[in-house]
Amino acid sequence: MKQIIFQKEPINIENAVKNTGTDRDGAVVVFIGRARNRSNNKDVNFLEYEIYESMAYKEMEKIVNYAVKNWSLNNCIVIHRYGRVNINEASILISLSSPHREEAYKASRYIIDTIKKTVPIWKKEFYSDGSIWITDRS
Amino acid sequence: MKQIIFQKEPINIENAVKNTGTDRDGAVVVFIGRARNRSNNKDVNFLEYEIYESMAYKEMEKIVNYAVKNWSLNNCIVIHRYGRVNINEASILISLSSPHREEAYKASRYIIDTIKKTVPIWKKEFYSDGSIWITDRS
Amino acid sequence: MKITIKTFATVKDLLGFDEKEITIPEGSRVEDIIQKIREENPSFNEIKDSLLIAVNEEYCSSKTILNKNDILAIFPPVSGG
Amino acid sequence: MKITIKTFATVKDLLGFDEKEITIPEGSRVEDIIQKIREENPSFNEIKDSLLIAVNEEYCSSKTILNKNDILAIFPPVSGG
Repeated sequence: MKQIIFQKEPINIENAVKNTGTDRDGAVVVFIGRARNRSNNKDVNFLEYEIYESMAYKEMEKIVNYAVKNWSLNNCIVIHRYGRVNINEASILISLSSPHREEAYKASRYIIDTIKKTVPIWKKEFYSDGSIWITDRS
Repeated sequence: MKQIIFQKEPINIENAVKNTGTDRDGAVVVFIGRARNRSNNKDVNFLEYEIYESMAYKEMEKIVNYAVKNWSLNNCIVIHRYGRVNINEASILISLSSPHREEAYKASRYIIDTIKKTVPIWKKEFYSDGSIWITDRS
Repeated sequence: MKITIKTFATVKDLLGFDEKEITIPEGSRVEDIIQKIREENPSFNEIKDSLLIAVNEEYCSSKTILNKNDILAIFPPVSGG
Repeated sequence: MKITIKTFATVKDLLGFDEKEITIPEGSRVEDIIQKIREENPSFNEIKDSLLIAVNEEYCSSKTILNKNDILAIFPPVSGG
């Protein structure tokens, strides 16, 4: 089962995790990217994500398809938010399962690292004194 | 926040994940080890874990303390079950958070790999025609 | 022939539009359009980051030749996740 | 002097007890006790895996000298997770 979702609403983490893992799977790895309150040595008030959705979907599909095939994933759910994301909220969730943990970790890491390189989504950090588009890949 | 729990009861995954991540954390990584239905080319009916609990706690503490310090974890929850674990149930959950994902992934991987080497817990697989103690580390 | 330009993030902020139809000569390459935009929008040169280009939702190089009705997207390095 | 032996998994199955108090000479090393167990329980040699040893809940080598009231745990390689 593969699922790619872009949404404005907060991510239902419990639901996604609950739906990951088949009876052939020994390992589930979940990555949650969260909006944190410090960045570039400043207090961050909230984030905003802009997305080129139709293209983002295509790029995400390439990433997920590669990971599913390469690391024998039985489930792979990726949810990315756009619009405003508050501190402590998840901006992205990757929940996947595989028979063995080696594959699950590798796939999870590959997916998040590649999303940050190729999927057309941009983050803007809002501080008390302004905002800035983030263009590094940290 | 560090938490090490050994329990007979099924793991409340949602609860553990919900309690992971502070407002300084950009990354949560969750590893869930699950009982799968195939092993050693046989159908597995269920698992049983035996634990040397007092010593397991000490060994687990060493692992968690090292990970928390080495990879700047703000939260680290490890829950391991003992007794009977049915197929599709989680035998272990590691839920942790860190400001950056690099650290979170490394810590998660270190914890599960080291648990499988040093924490005195043993897995027995039950098949339709008998059972066997597992002594490899796959 | 007509193509559509889409912009995102810093590029959108500097150019002041997120989507625009323009008419270009047949055989134009992506780099020709970028060059034209630079001339018409001096502020565009403020962008220090290397730009990314997609035509019809696929990444491509600045040498790509554009066709009628293409959607040319111009944006800074992505930063999702 | 008295010590307690604890066993787990395959070791427990073969020896048939999970905890037992035994009396040993002062100055005994872990390897001496293991040797004695092997003599008294020929089936013990069926265990192909290398054994792990803990004294008072800390891993130690077979050369460790035991003290009064020590808890000596003998078990196969662990397989949790």
